[in-house]
Amino acid sequence: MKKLINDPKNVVTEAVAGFAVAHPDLVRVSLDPIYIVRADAPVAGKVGIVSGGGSGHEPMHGGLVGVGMLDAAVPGAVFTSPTPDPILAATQAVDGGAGVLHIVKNYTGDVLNFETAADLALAEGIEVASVIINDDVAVKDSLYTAGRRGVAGTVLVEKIAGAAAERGDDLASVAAVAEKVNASVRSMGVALTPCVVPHAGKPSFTLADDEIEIGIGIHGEPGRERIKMEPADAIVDRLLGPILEDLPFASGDKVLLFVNGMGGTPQVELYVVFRRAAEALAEQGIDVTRTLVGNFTTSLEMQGMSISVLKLDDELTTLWDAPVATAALRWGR
Amino acid sequence: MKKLINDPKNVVTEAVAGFAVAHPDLVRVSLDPIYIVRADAPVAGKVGIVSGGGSGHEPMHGGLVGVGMLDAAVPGAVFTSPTPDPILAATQAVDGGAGVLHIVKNYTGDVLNFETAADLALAEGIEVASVIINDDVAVKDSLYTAGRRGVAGTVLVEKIAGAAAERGDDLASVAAVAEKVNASVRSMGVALTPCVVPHAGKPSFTLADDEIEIGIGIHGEPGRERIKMEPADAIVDRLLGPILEDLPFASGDKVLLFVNGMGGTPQVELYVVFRRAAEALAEQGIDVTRTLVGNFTTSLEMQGMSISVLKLDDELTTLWDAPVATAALRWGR
Amino acid sequence: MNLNVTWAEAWIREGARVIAEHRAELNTLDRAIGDGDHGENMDRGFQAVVLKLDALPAGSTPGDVLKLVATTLISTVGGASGPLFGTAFLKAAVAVGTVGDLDAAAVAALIAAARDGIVLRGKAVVGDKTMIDAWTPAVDAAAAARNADASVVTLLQQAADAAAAGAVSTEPLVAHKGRASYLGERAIGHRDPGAESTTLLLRAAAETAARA
Amino acid sequence: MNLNVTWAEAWIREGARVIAEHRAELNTLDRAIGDGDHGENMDRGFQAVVLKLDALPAGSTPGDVLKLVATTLISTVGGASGPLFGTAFLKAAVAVGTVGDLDAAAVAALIAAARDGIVLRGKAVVGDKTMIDAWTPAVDAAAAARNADASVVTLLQQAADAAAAGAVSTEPLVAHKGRASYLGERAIGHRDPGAESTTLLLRAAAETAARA
Ligand SMILES: Nc1ncnc2c1ncn2[C@@H]1O[C@H](COP(=O)(O)OP(=O)(O)O)[C@@H](O)[C@H]1O
Ligand SMILES: Nc1ncnc2c1ncn2[C@@H]1O[C@H](COP(=O)(O)OP(=O)(O)O)[C@@H](O)[C@H]1O
Ligand SMILES: [Mg+2]
Ligand SMILES: [Mg+2]
Ligand SMILES: [Mg+2]
Ligand SMILES: [Mg+2]
Repeated sequence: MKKLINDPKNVVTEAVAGFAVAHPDLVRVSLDPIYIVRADAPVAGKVGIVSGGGSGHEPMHGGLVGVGMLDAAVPGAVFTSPTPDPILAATQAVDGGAGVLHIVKNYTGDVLNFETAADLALAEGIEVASVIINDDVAVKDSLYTAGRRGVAGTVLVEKIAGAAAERGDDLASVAAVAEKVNASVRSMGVALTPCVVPHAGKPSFTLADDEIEIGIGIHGEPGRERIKMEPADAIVDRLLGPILEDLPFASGDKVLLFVNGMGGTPQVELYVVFRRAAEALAEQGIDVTRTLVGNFTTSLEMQGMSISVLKLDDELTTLWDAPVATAALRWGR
Repeated sequence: MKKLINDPKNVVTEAVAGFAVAHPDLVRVSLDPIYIVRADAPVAGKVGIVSGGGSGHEPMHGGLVGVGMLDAAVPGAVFTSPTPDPILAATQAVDGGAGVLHIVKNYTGDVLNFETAADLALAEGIEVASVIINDDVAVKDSLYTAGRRGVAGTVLVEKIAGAAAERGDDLASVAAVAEKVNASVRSMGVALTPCVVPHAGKPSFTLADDEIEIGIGIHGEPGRERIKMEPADAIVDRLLGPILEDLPFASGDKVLLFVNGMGGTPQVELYVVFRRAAEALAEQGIDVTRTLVGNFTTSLEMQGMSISVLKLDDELTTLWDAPVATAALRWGR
Repeated sequence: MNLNVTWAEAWIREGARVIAEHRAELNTLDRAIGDGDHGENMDRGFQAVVLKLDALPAGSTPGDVLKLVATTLISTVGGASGPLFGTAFLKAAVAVGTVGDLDAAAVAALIAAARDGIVLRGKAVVGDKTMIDAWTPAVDAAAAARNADASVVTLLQQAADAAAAGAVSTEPLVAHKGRASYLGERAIGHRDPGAESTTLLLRAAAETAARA
Repeated sequence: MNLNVTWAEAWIREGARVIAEHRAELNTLDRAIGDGDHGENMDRGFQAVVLKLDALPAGSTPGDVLKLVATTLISTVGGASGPLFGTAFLKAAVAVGTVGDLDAAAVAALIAAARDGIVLRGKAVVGDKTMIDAWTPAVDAAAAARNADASVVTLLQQAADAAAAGAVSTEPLVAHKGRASYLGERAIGHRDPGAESTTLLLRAAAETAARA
């Protein structure tokens, strides 16, 4: 394992410190407890939005803090949900009096730690609503699992909820629109290579030179199925199948198509994937009216990608188009 | 080698086709000859700016096409400069009557092919100026080399020249500001792992598990020196030394600090690097007034990064801050 | 013989030591069916606990030690195991109250309360391939030992043995909770890391009790 | 014996065949001291040339073939070698003009013009570890053969032999042009890929001439 780090124990702190010097116009950070807030937090009268989770998925969530998106991001250790203390501190730091929304990916650790933080915040008089994101169709949602995971669809929830909060929606409305996005987005991913967690120093799993892992999670967890390598177009079709069936998406739907890189995949490949995904949707009469391509929800240096499809209506489209100014996603200002 | 591609011969075309569907608001593309132009090209009365080079460095240059930056990008095969035909076609497509600037990285192939294209454009009555970018201090500029290479500093040249063109500067002025940026920026990179060119199917060089390559180029060329792995802070200091000496930068200088990922390095690591680089500059009394962090000038999936330092004055700062709207770099609109 | 605050402190220090010793092993178990950080998480938490123990005020009770463990784990571990073990120690602290000496009944209640805390937060049942598969057999063994009027040392030994068997029993299972549940059938054949760390902690309790 | 358009076409087809055959080898040479694409670039160009040759109009001259090679290489190869070999064939075409039959003098002039074209664009001198290290000895050998009144076949064979020796001679050199120049001392011990492809092309010229 070779990594551009110093002591593995300090990776997250040093990265957040670096983030602060790199983006002083967008954010402020606290290093103990560790969190990132938008430069002008708290914004009086605006619903605050806090997300977080294990580190290693950058730019999610720190790179999504800024006007029109998150008010705060709380990074845990690599691939480990943060503890309640920094979540509480971040919640307090962004509370502008209109309450705070927690956007939580559906992992036992994230859910439990945010739950505790929300209880503590409530005890301090801050109104908190929580939305649990579970867009990953690779995991069956049933009584017999911890439920679907939250993956790249989280970025879309954060953008749209952020726009709703920015235009002044109240806490219940912001939570409702976040729920609506979560209910309308489906994702699935593939890994070509594993990733290496700094403190572990070895890959989270191994894949032969001709194998890929379908339905991969974003923490280096193995996926559901291991298959032989295929051409990109075939892989895209393999991921899109379960995604489209699940909602289900239908001919005539307007959608946002999001091809997310897992970190180590060259951009040319993401666009090769995007080309086929857009073509495949067109073949089914689904109308791609908004797009996003890039490394947003990553797994360190993992090679691979996920596809997310979000069903749009006028409200979601308007909120998607609204200005946003974060390190990783920016337009309109 | 596992890659999200179909036939290796079609990678660039399919990626450019995907880019077109992903960013219809920003660009238009031609697939034969292959080039990418901003959606509203040609802009009457504005100097057109064309760059290009081998593919595999994305988002450079296609992701930098748009208002306030490039008018066109011409992608060659992976790591191979494009031929004169598409460069000429792109030059014609963006000529708004005020002439066209070619921004060319200093590689024999790029220089020769752009040279031919410029001759052909001239023969068709288009005024062309060329600026050769050579910011890489890892290569000694002497009679005995092909001269310094153009690396990540190219992105800074393109942003600033693009802003000058956008505000209406004439061809000579735009070329002059591009030359000024090139004269004021120095870069150097490091690789932790090699990259794999699709048609080659194997790494361009091999590095042992504890070795890194200092002074790496952006085409998978070996660097100048191979050393044992070191902590990130030590590597940063090792790159900054030659960069700062070369211009030279001095205490009191205002600079833009740019940490560029080579493609496969996780963002946490880039910010760990940024932290130390900013600290090291501060120690020397150099004032980091603008920043850029991310994967801009990549070498496919290579792990590693480069550091660029650009000396700023008021003019360059104003042009840097001007609005830009491309797939990879966007603010102010 | 009863167990006092000296034991409680010794237990936790020994627990921290064995967690550190088995850090890589717990990571490896978690890498197979989770995300590879369970040893890291537990070790980070217990190292923090040890530092806090160094500053434990004189006159503290076993319950104070358990409360300190709880709050420290909650605020340093993160992940799923942080809130789960944290709540376990919190409920255990409430169960033992302020008494200075724990008899067999109190220790059995401590273990049961810990388990109940984990269930309260994580909603797992036996057979879900989680730490509960170690805790619940331990609770049952402690209750049985208590009914048989066993010594507190024997009670803890039998609880630890039951936890160890419970951890082994997770191997053939498909998981229904936690990250391992995403794997479906592919989780079969791997031991649950949280059940293993549970066993390490209960074994540390028994061994320090034997030495007390 | 003189060489006509049939030879010119045969030469280029054979050149395309050997370039394709040595594609991986040229990539490997380029991977050591460049960016690993030289075989790829040359093969892409010559495959395009072959397609164009299929549509060569009746009555074409050797010069027409060379011009077609030039424009096709320029518009399909890219990289450093595209403009360099393209210019080489362009200047060679100009040198042979519109004659239908090339004698030894014409072939010697062809090779010299090709080399001069490369120097015009790339400014390399012998010893810079480039394709010039193969071309210039070939030019000199051709001139010597011409002065010795050798047959055109012998002339081409001696040119090809000289190019081959020139390619080998690049091995101990540090490079002063092209990507290999970035490597400094580390380029020592590796053969220049462009010198090698030059040799392949001149060898194809000689062999097709012998069969003409
Ligand atoms: N719902 C649950 N109930 C009980 N234990 C659980 C539950 N979910 C997970 N666990 C336990 O947590 C352990 C994993 O902890 P850890 O690796 O530290 O956290 P994370 O899964 O967040 O990375 C599992 O081995 C399992 O024993
Ligand atoms: N200035 C130059 N003059 C002559 N030949 C050169 C020059 N620069 C490069 N070359 C030749 O070009 C070859 C490399 O070609 P190629 O790999 O196709 O292009 P690129 O270097 O752009 O990848 C080198 O092996 C060398 O022979
Ligand atoms: Mg974890
Ligand atoms: Mg090349
Ligand atoms: Mg884990
Ligand atoms: Mg090359």
